[in-house]
Amino acid sequence: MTEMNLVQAINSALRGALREDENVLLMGEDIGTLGGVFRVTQGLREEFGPDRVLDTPLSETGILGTAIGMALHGLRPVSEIQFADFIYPGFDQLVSEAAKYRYRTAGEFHVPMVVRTPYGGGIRGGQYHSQSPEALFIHTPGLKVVCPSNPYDAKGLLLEAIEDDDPVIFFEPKRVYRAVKMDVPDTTYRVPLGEGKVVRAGEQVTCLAWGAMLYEAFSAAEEVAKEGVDVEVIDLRTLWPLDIETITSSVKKTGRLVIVHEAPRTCGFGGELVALITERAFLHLEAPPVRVTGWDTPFPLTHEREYLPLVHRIAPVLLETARY
Amino acid sequence: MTEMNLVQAINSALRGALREDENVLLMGEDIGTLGGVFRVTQGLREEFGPDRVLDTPLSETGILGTAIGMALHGLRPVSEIQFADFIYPGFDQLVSEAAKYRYRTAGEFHVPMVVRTPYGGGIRGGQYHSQSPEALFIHTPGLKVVCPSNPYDAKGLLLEAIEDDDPVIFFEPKRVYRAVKMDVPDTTYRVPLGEGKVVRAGEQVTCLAWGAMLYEAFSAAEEVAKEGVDVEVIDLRTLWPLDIETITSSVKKTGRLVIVHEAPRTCGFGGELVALITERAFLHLEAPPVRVTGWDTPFPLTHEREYLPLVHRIAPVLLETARY
Amino acid sequence: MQVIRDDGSLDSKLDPGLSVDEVIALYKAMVRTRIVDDRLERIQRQGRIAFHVGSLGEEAAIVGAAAALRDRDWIVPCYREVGALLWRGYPLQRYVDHMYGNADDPVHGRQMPDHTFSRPHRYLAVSAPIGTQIPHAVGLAMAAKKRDLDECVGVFFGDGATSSNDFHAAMNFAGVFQPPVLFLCRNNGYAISLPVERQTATRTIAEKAAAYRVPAARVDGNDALAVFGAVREGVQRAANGGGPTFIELLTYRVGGHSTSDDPRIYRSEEEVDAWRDADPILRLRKHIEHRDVWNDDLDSDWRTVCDLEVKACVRRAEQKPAPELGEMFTDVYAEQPWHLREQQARSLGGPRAAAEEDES
Amino acid sequence: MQVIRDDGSLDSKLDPGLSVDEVIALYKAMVRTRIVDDRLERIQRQGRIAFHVGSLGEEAAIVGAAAALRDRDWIVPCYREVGALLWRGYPLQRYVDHMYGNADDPVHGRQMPDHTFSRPHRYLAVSAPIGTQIPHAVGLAMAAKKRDLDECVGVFFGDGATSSNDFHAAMNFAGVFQPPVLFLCRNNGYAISLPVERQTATRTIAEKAAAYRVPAARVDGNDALAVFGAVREGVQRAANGGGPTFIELLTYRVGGHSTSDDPRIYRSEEEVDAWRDADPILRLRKHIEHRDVWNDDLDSDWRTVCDLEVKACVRRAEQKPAPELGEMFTDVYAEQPWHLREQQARSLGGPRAAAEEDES
Ligand SMILES: Cc1ncc(C[n+]2csc(CCOP(=O)(O)OP(=O)(O)O)c2C)c(N)n1
Ligand SMILES: Cc1ncc(C[n+]2csc(CCOP(=O)(O)OP(=O)(O)O)c2C)c(N)n1
Ligand SMILES: [Mg+2]
Ligand SMILES: [Mg+2]
Repeated sequence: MTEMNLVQAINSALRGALREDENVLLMGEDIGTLGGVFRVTQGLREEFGPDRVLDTPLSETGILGTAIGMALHGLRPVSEIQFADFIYPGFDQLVSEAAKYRYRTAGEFHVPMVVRTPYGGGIRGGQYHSQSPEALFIHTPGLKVVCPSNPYDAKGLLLEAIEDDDPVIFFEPKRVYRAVKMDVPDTTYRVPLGEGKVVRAGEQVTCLAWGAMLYEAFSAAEEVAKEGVDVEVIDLRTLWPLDIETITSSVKKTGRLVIVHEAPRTCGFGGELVALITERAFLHLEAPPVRVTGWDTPFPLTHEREYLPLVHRIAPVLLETARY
Repeated sequence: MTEMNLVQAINSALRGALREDENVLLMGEDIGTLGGVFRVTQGLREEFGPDRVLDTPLSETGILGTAIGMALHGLRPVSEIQFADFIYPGFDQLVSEAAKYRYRTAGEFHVPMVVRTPYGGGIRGGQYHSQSPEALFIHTPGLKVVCPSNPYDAKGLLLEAIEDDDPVIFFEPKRVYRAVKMDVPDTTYRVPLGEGKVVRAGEQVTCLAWGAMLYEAFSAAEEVAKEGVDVEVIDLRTLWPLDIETITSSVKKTGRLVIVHEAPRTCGFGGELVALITERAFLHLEAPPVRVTGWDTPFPLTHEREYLPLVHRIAPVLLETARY
Repeated sequence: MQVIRDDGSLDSKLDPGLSVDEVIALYKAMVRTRIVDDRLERIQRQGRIAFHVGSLGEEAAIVGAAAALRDRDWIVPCYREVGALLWRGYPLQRYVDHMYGNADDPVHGRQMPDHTFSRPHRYLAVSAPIGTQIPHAVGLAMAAKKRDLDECVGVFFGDGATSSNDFHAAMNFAGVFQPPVLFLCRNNGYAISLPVERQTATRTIAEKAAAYRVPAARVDGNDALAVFGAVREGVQRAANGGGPTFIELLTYRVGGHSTSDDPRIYRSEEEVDAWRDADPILRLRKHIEHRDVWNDDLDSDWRTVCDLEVKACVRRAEQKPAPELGEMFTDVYAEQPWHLREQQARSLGGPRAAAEEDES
Repeated sequence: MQVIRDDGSLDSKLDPGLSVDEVIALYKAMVRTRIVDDRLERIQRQGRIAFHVGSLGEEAAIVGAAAALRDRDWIVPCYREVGALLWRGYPLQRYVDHMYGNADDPVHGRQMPDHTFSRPHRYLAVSAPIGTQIPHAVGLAMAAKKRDLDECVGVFFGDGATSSNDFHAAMNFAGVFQPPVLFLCRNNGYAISLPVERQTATRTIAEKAAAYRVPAARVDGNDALAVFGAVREGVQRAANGGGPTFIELLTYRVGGHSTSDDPRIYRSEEEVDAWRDADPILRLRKHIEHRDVWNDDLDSDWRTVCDLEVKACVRRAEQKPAPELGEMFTDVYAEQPWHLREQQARSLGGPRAAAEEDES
């Protein structure tokens, strides 16, 4: 066990994967000599050499396109996209190629790759260093989407994602990178994909969140507990394929659902969650499922704490929903 | 008035816009000499010359990126992306640039451009000539998304989109291109953006659809009418910003909602519509809002009629919902 | 660069030194490709298959290049290179089944016709988006290099694809990482309707390679032996650790872009006729006749063999049923997740089955 | 290409023929840019602004190029070119207000620092994604050409940006459509930590232009007059209907990539020192001193003026309040749609206002 923040835990996962499987390799902009702009890959080029930790030219198309080729050969490339906001130049390779390769070859070829990318706001990054584009990938059949909230899960989920035989988009909450510390095993343990986690049991409202907003949801739950409202908070951890069981049974119990995410509201993952749960637990619902989300604007700078669905926006919604 | 199919109506809109506003210009792959692979731009290069109807190199990045530059100069470029499936190489220019230019310059610059693109299945196009990616654009603040179902609306909406001062993604249901004919005025009339249309009034279930699936929804409504179920069918026409009034008041009346779309189910626009309506009309809902959609797989070929939410899949859901 | 002279003799300086058997095998494969193509085009016109994208006039560029690659080398196709796959021994029946999207289609009817692939033949999967395969080839070659394998990768693409994002990224990565990859650009004069002169301002495509410091050659793509020689040289460079090579194969798309196209709208008959005269199959035939190892009888025998073969495949393909509906829902992921299980169940059961009947 | 010799005299064959006043104006603008830069970096280090991306060492490439463009020409910036905007007379106060994202920030605090724009100054908007502005410049120039206006467009980008999709598309479109555009590539040796030698395999960046048949020049980017001359020549070509020009401005990023960067991790002090000696401001100063129109007194006076100016701007900027919260919700579209009206109302009212207080 070592106390680690999120950056260290991810670094530890990458180091473990590089040690245990010679097919694993890392690639991305500035990840080698510099160790990544967030230092997530610090020390790895030194330990594993430039053939396993590749500093690439400035091209997300190149990074993701060549990673697919490597994965088709049987390597397990882990690419870093410097900010999720910069994944779009390589979007075509992900949705047209990585996502569809298995299906279009009836399993004869597949693409075991991981795309790590820091996402989300709260670091004064403005429009292009704050986005949360998870919904675009959840909408793309063939991709898995993971978003850990804490160091322990991050390490275990990343190791699992690297072992996974399908392409996984791994969103890292950059706001949490250095903000949270916890004991993390030094082994290469796994956290399975597709399992959410009840981080706070409660009876009256189910609150779903992931990544950086998990903390806000949790704090809001604690806050409203003072007013006697008992909220169950679930950390989705894997966004897709979703842990539908855990969520549905929670809502069947509470009858009330609040979803928190940073991404713009419209056509965000929150809408899908509302629809899924409404389909499955309609007769259990005692209040309309509601979403506390980023607004439908580009991500702003000065007012980023007004844009984000922080405690002060979540708590009142939990109350309203509980008292509906 | 001339009887026109969808291709002819769109051609007529483009011709009208080119005639009336010298700032309008068309660009895209094969749209000039060939007149487009679906012949939508047939005859326009001959009439307006190669400076206003540009055959471009094979680059969606180039088409959309230079179109943005032209729009910033005050032109009104109308780009064609040959199939919606091929918009991804230019996705970055749309979401990072076109969508955000007004916001990031506080209105000092804006991007009056239209991106026309045929979408959807039903023409045996398989994975890469059948997609319906509207949700990706609806999720992007700053873009407007339009999808007409018939020649009259297509012409009027396209003319309005070209006049609009914001970037508009204009999805054309290629399955309908030559399948539907109707009388269309020869004038450059407009159909306003943001207004849905009740195409069949009904009391028991509200059914939302757009583009090619409108016909399926309509036929399914007719079919279940025989069994005494009275469905109100609304053609959204503009997907975003949505005509929330028309929809909400319909659902408040019927208490039941069915949404039909071709795109994969998960994180499609259907989820958003369920969430929006559940938020606004919860206490009016007498059945869970449901979605009849494309499956969460890449778009297949042989079984495309099983993939699409056609009448035979919609009708039973309308019945179930009505009888819930 | 041209190897076969007009009289069928070879430019001895450039002769790649193929044996008689090898040249005949190459010739026969080109003819077979052409005959398969013809047949598929014909049955498409009869509405028996949905679509076909052929290689009429480009057989030397495709089969000649495939022949110069070694068995252990990978082929990364665009979509016109089924001739290369057949060269490697892919069963014709399998290809025709794919064209029909029937129960024996290796991709279970999920893809449009002409979207082939085969791991045993080291042939990656065709996909429609232009250019996306080019970085895959570079990645594949980087993997081979990292694993210290004596493999190289030949990737096909058209002149139009040189305008794609992926071409640029792939070429640049190849220049920087020096993997054993061959960029095989079929410059066939058109990207659907756009002539290459309006695709890019350069006089040749080959000169683009210098922008990435990738060595380049430009050869007569209708001269199978010139293609063979240039590609073989690239393979040798790659195998010797010399990194990537770019080869422009100058040829011409004699047919339409695909069966959906009508090329008369954008080009003249005269232009096409000139290229018909430069037919790569005629050219190679002249050479083997010049070598005195081929004649009219052998030729018509071989054509008959090919024709019967493809007709038999078509006949069988037409008798096979459609793939199972359930196959629509597998292979999205390694294991089927809950939501696809549910969707599959919903699709197969319930009132739909009945309703379906009336529908079609 | 170099114009200013080591002793400050000019290579008469290459002398762009600027008057004394013009050269002094250029020099002063470069010094002012540097001083503004310095100050912003300092206040960033004190945590008073969030971020800054500077142009230390690249002033000749930026201001020299801007000076060679005509007022009616457009500038399409990357993110290091505020010197070009200031050259055009953009108010320094406005820039500093933007750096603070305060109520007078022209973009209402919506963007990170150094994301400037100005329609009156014909200066497009900085955005962070690398390369995206390059096709905008080509489109802008195509529009000018279509409208038959005597305008051209100069677009700035870095060496790293040449690997982007957008560079490739833009260059190719420029080759094909021949609009009046100048590609101004600041090759400053690095893309964050990646040295240009690993960005691409070519020896120069300029040679990439040949892949699109765009004429290219390569100049000493630390020689303001060489930059001026090359850009002016490009402007003339464009104005005469000669189409695009590519200019590689060879310079060096003496500072970190931005205030978030620590360049000591990936490069040596010696390397940086060598480039400090090649300082573009010192070089131009040598020339004006050689012309006998400048001296230490004038220099320190000007520096004092600039310093006082920027300090005053900072002082004022710090006193201004934050932008209105409501400005978060406007300018997404020309007219605010219903959903943003609702969201704005929800954001401004209710229990949040109170809760907010405790929060920060
Ligand atoms: C990204 C993308 N844009 C557009 C298309 C439509 N399209 C299909 S083939 C083609 C032309 C390709 O030309 P080229 O690369 O020269 O190959 P060729 O067909 O001549 O062999 C186009 C534009 C596509 N498939 N993908
Ligand atoms: C598409 C994209 N990918 C990655 C980044 C992160 N990033 C910001 S600046 C930069 C380096 C740019 O280098 P260069 O083009 O040489 O410009 P310079 O900073 O040297 O002026 C990178 C990788 C980005 N902004 N956009
Ligand atoms: Mg071609
Ligand atoms: Mg640089």
